[in-house]
Amino acid sequence: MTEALLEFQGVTKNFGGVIAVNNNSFQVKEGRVVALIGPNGAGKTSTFNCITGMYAPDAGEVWFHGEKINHLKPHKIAELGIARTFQNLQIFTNLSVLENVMVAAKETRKPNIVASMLRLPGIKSDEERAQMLALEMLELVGLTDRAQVLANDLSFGEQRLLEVARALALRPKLLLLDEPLSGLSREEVKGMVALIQKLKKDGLTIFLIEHDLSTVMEISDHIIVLDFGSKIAEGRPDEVRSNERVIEAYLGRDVKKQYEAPEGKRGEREPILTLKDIHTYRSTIHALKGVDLQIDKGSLVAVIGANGAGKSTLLGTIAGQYSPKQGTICFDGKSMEKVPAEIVSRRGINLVPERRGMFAELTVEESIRLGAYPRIGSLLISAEEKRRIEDEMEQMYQLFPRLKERRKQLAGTLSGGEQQMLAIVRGLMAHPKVLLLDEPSLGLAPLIVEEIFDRLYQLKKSDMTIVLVEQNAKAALQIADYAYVLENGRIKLEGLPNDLMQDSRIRDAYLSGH
Amino acid sequence: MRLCKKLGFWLSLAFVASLLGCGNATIQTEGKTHKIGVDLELTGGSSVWGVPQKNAIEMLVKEINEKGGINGIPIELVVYDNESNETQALIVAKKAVEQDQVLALIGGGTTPTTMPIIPYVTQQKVPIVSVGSGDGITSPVNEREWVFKTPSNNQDIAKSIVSFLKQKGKTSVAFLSMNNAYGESGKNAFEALAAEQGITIIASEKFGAGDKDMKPQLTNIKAKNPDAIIVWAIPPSASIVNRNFWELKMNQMLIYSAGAGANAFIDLAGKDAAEGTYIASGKVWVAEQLESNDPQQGLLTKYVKDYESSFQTGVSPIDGMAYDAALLVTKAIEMSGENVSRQSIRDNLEKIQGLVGATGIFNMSPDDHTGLKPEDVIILQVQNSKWAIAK
Amino acid sequence: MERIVQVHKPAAIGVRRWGLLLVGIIVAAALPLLLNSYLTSVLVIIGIYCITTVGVSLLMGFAGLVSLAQAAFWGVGAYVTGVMAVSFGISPWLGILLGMLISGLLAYGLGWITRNLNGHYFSLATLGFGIVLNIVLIEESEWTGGSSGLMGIPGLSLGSIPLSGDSAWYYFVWAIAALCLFFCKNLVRSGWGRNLRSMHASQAASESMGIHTGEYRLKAFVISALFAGLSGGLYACYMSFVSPAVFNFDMSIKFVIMAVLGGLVSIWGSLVGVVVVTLLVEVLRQYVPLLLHNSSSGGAIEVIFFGVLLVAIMVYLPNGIMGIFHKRTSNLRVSAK
Amino acid sequence: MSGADLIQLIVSGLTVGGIYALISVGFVTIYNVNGVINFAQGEFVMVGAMSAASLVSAGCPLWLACIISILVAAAIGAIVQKIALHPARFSSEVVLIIITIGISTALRGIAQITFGSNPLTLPAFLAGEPVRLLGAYVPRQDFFIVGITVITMVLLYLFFEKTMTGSALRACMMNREVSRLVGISPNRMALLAFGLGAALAGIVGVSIAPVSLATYDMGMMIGLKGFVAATIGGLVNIPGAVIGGLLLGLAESLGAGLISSGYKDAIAFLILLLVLVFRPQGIVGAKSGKRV
Repeated sequence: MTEALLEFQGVTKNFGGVIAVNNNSFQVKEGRVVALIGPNGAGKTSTFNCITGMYAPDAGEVWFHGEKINHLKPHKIAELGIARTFQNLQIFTNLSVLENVMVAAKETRKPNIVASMLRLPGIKSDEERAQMLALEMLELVGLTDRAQVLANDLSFGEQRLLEVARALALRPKLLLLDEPLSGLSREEVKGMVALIQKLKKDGLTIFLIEHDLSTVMEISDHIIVLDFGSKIAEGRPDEVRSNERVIEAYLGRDVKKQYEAPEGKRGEREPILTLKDIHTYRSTIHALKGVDLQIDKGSLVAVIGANGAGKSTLLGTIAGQYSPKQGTICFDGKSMEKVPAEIVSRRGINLVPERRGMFAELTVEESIRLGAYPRIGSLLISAEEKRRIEDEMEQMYQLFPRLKERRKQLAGTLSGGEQQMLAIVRGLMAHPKVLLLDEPSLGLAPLIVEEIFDRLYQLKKSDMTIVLVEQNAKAALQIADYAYVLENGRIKLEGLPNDLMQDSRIRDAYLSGH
Repeated sequence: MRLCKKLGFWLSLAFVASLLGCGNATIQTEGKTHKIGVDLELTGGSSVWGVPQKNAIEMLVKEINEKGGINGIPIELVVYDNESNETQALIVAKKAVEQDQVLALIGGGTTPTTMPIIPYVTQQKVPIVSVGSGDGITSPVNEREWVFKTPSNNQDIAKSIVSFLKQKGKTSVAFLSMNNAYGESGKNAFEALAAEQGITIIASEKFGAGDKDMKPQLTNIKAKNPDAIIVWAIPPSASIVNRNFWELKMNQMLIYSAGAGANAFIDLAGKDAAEGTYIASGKVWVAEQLESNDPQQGLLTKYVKDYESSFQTGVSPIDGMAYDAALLVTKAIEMSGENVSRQSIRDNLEKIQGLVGATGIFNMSPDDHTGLKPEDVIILQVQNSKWAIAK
Repeated sequence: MERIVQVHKPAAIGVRRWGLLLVGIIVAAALPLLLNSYLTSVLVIIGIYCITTVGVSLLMGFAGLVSLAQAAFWGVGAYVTGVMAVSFGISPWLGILLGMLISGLLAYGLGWITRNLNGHYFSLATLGFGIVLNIVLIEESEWTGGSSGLMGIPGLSLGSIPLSGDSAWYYFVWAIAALCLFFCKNLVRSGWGRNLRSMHASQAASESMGIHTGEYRLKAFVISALFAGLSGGLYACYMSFVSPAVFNFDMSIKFVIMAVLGGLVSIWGSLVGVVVVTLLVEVLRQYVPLLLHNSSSGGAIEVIFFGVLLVAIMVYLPNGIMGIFHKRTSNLRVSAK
Repeated sequence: MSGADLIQLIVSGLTVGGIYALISVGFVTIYNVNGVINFAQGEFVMVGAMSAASLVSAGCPLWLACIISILVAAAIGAIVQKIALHPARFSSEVVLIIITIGISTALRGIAQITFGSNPLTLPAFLAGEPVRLLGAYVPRQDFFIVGITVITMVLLYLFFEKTMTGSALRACMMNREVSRLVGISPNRMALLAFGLGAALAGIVGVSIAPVSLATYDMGMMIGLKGFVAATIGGLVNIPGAVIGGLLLGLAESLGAGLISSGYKDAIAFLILLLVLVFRPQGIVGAKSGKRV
């Protein structure tokens, strides 16, 4: 507790069996910029929420400035001088930019109601002081001329700056930034980095979460790496960059079983699915910036990239969950970009969603039978068709025998691996022409990942077209016929898997993010 | 923002114009008419009463106008709906009095919709004949100079029930009242009288106008095994009590107050459930069984015939009371002769003697603004699914 | 050194706006002289309703809470004033203040126990509370006079001059209503109002900026109950009679309709809503019988009209009438996080 | 209060509880698929009861009148969902509540004009003397109501568990977004759920009309009671809704019998308040953060 401003001691937080923060301890020294990094679902934001009081840790303590804060309410912690921004923007859309920042001002935090009703002079002077402070903060981030604008009408970059200005208006001792750079253009990133460096010079302690690792390496004094909720490394940027465990956490472990390299070059088989110049927006974030993709019939195409690169948005766009603002999707000769998800799945493009999308209260058997819904979709099923579905279910049980014993169990009670298998089987029951898989290996033990990738390989062999989105780059490249590397919403690289394997630019794409 | 100013201006202008419009848009009828205001519950909780009452009043006025009106001047009814809500009742009363310049007001079908009108009519000096049954409407008389009512006082109904109970030697009684104004004023009147006459109330239960099942209350009463059960309520749940009473195979004497008498009481309760049930009410239902010397016999048979022919539903004491209110007002207008005014109607209303009405024979006086006697209330009984005078 | 930008003054009233306000006051003052007592009494009722809907508008439009118990607090104000005057002979002035105090306390209690309920769970808890309170008014008949209502509530008198006649009541009620609107307007434009609105847009963000959202929400609920209590007290003195039927669930819905129709983007919406709804009732009452020549279904037509109107507003014009004049989107569209 | 009387209270409590259970199942189905607390559920009960009563008085045979009125209620439910709730499907929960309040007011007005304001009745399916059961008297129509409740529950169970559309509807209830990936169209499911909820209300209307008469304004209170039952059950699943209904019926009947009949309705809404405050996920529901 010497000069450490913030101390995390053995903090654990879990949500119904899923361990978000696993007994972590670390310190944030005063006046330093400390970064918290780690792959998707590593528990970074949960750690922030334990600091700011949004979650109460199940075990362990959080110390700030020599005071225990892990039991305090968020607004009490804010009063102590911890300010934060949010991963998905939480600005007051119904207020003007100036009013957004004034909310954080100490002077107008608890105004006297009667005085406010009568507009007594005391109230007016508090308002003016708060206004002065707000203007000062807006000046700092360069939003002064947008003061009167309704916060809702700002651009995405400006809204990010507004959140920082609002946090600064709290006059904090510690500033928590949750992915301040994600979704920003190059110049906006430069502006934000300059701002952070200026704040550091003014003596403010900054603790930030960020995916853009090259910038993180550049601006932070100290880095803490989380994976699966536990701390796997800590230290100066150069130490962390070369740490084997960190690289493995990001790039994933390669699969033991050797698969022979795919024969034949691209292009002999005719394409079944092509994407041209796809631009998709997720609320205000420009997630896909002109993506072109070509999937050949009967091939397994892998799409890899750091998290936040837009992989899930890409699959979601193909599956019809998000409609692209620009660009075309052509499948089996028909254009699909405007078709809603329920029709897309009936036409044979079936997505196995990220984190599996379980129907918790349906049994395994019911979930699998429901998988056939896109094909049937009618109320009454003829007896003959019912029998055919039963046979298909038997085949599915051969693919993943483990599901047969769990047949009567509720999907919600299965383990992560079993849920992933069920999700895949549910997708297969729809007799998909193209099967989309979103990060099947996420959060699974290596043994299970092995089994799943092996099954995918068999499916590919039986002429099923598969698009595999995976962060576990090494395993994916081993079973893929062709691969794309997605970065920041654009295709950075594409080619045959073994060419890409040796390419050093993949490491940069992962570790640098630029 | 400039557009909004212009739009705002025009909007407020339209507001003022329509306000004035509906204030003075008195509809100019051809010749001179006697205007009578009607302020009844045509929608809302008590609309089950209000609509038949309005029908009865309109029937009488149509009849009078066909005969050339009173002394040659037809009567014009100005009918408003107070939505069973006292705020609307007051607003509607003011509209009738000031905008339509009515000579008299028939209204407040219940106690709550009558009470707020009383101070206003007293100040404006407009006679009002209410169809609400609460005793507070016409007493204390000195403060109710301009207020009359046609339903028998709850005391009269209680008196006739108590005397019937004593005649049948029933001394321990259970009281089941609806949790509305009608049930409450009945309960207070009956309790006071029963104490005097040595009748003990061994159980007292309540139920709501919208309740669907009163078996819990009846089970409670059955446990105490009273000689008779008095039910003070209005339709429709009044008839459900009768059905539940039969379902629980209870055999005590079941007596209803006049208010429960909806025309469909028997078939709502179910033929075999209603058999043997008593009600203390006017003679509307037994018009044809009355001896020829009974003064009401003539009027009632005509009333029943006219009503059933023009509205295809049976009659009930409730609409009879409204019919009487119209009778009283038209009689007072007739008695005023040439110079008909609000004051003349009020004074004549107080002088009405021996007016044969559906609810009874009205003998008004300066200190009795109801004019009915306990004898006007008789006990009827359902005998093979028809109302008959109880023996 | 830093450039001071022309800062958005909260209530910079330009000359034109003063002019409009003045014209408004003159017209308002002249109305009772032009109109007969019936229409003046309609305006008095509008004034009384407006005091309650100001509270509803503050609660729904700015705190994002839909309370279905406003008629119950309105009833508490009315009954406390009535019972104090009738049973204890306490002057109605004191009765009204006491009524406000008690409905404020009840609101504090209800607000505290429902502090972590959001969205429709909060609304339905208030609904339950409103109905229970109404049943208590009916059952405790020795105090409240039960369903037959409470008679003989004395009117108000300024010193020795009794306040009688609709015009006197008109000026008195609208003076109070104007004050309430003015106070609420200032409150909403002040820092307190800003924090309240911030909480409605994103509770997590305003919590992390030091705003104790639970406290703000509770205070907003209590304030709206105080307004309802005041309005109830005035209603009791004006009508001199109150019965439980008026303070039921339907009346709470009517208050919500008025606030929503008027537009939740500004406090003025509550005034506009009350005027339009009450006026429509009178217009329908006047012209429906002419169209249908049997007036028994007049009431039903009105009920249908309001039901359809409410649906239409919420689907096609969510910001209400004032929404047309305001660029700021209504908070109801922003589903409270 | 002898044993027989207690049994009488329990029996009548269970009958009324059966009615509340049917309504609350309608509530839960609509809530989970459409995300709407349907304030007009009581009005659908009224539509069922009034149309059956008017059809019978117009000479239509009893069973035919009932089937037609259940279909009428379902049709009105579907129309209401299409024109009012579908266009507003992205607005907040509170806006949706106000819309259903508007629908219930409008339906009440329309009913008063079409059916008039006099109470109507429907001949009982099982007429005849009440039956003596364990010392308590149970009218035959009560058996009919309990019977209808049980049959409807069985049919619902078969529909939800055994048919493909049934599991599709349940999937949509559990996870709207993912159900689209399996080819289920949420809009069609919302329409189906609303029609089903309204049909259930129609069944209630038809079965209680002979016992408790039908008036144009009967919908409000019975709808609210149905909602209290659904909240007690946890608003999550069908079994919870049924248990909530039975518990509420019992509590009301015992409360009216043992405590005070005046406060009967107050007891129901006090229970609602207590459940919402202390156990928002309901007696049966699993703890889910979404509520609070």
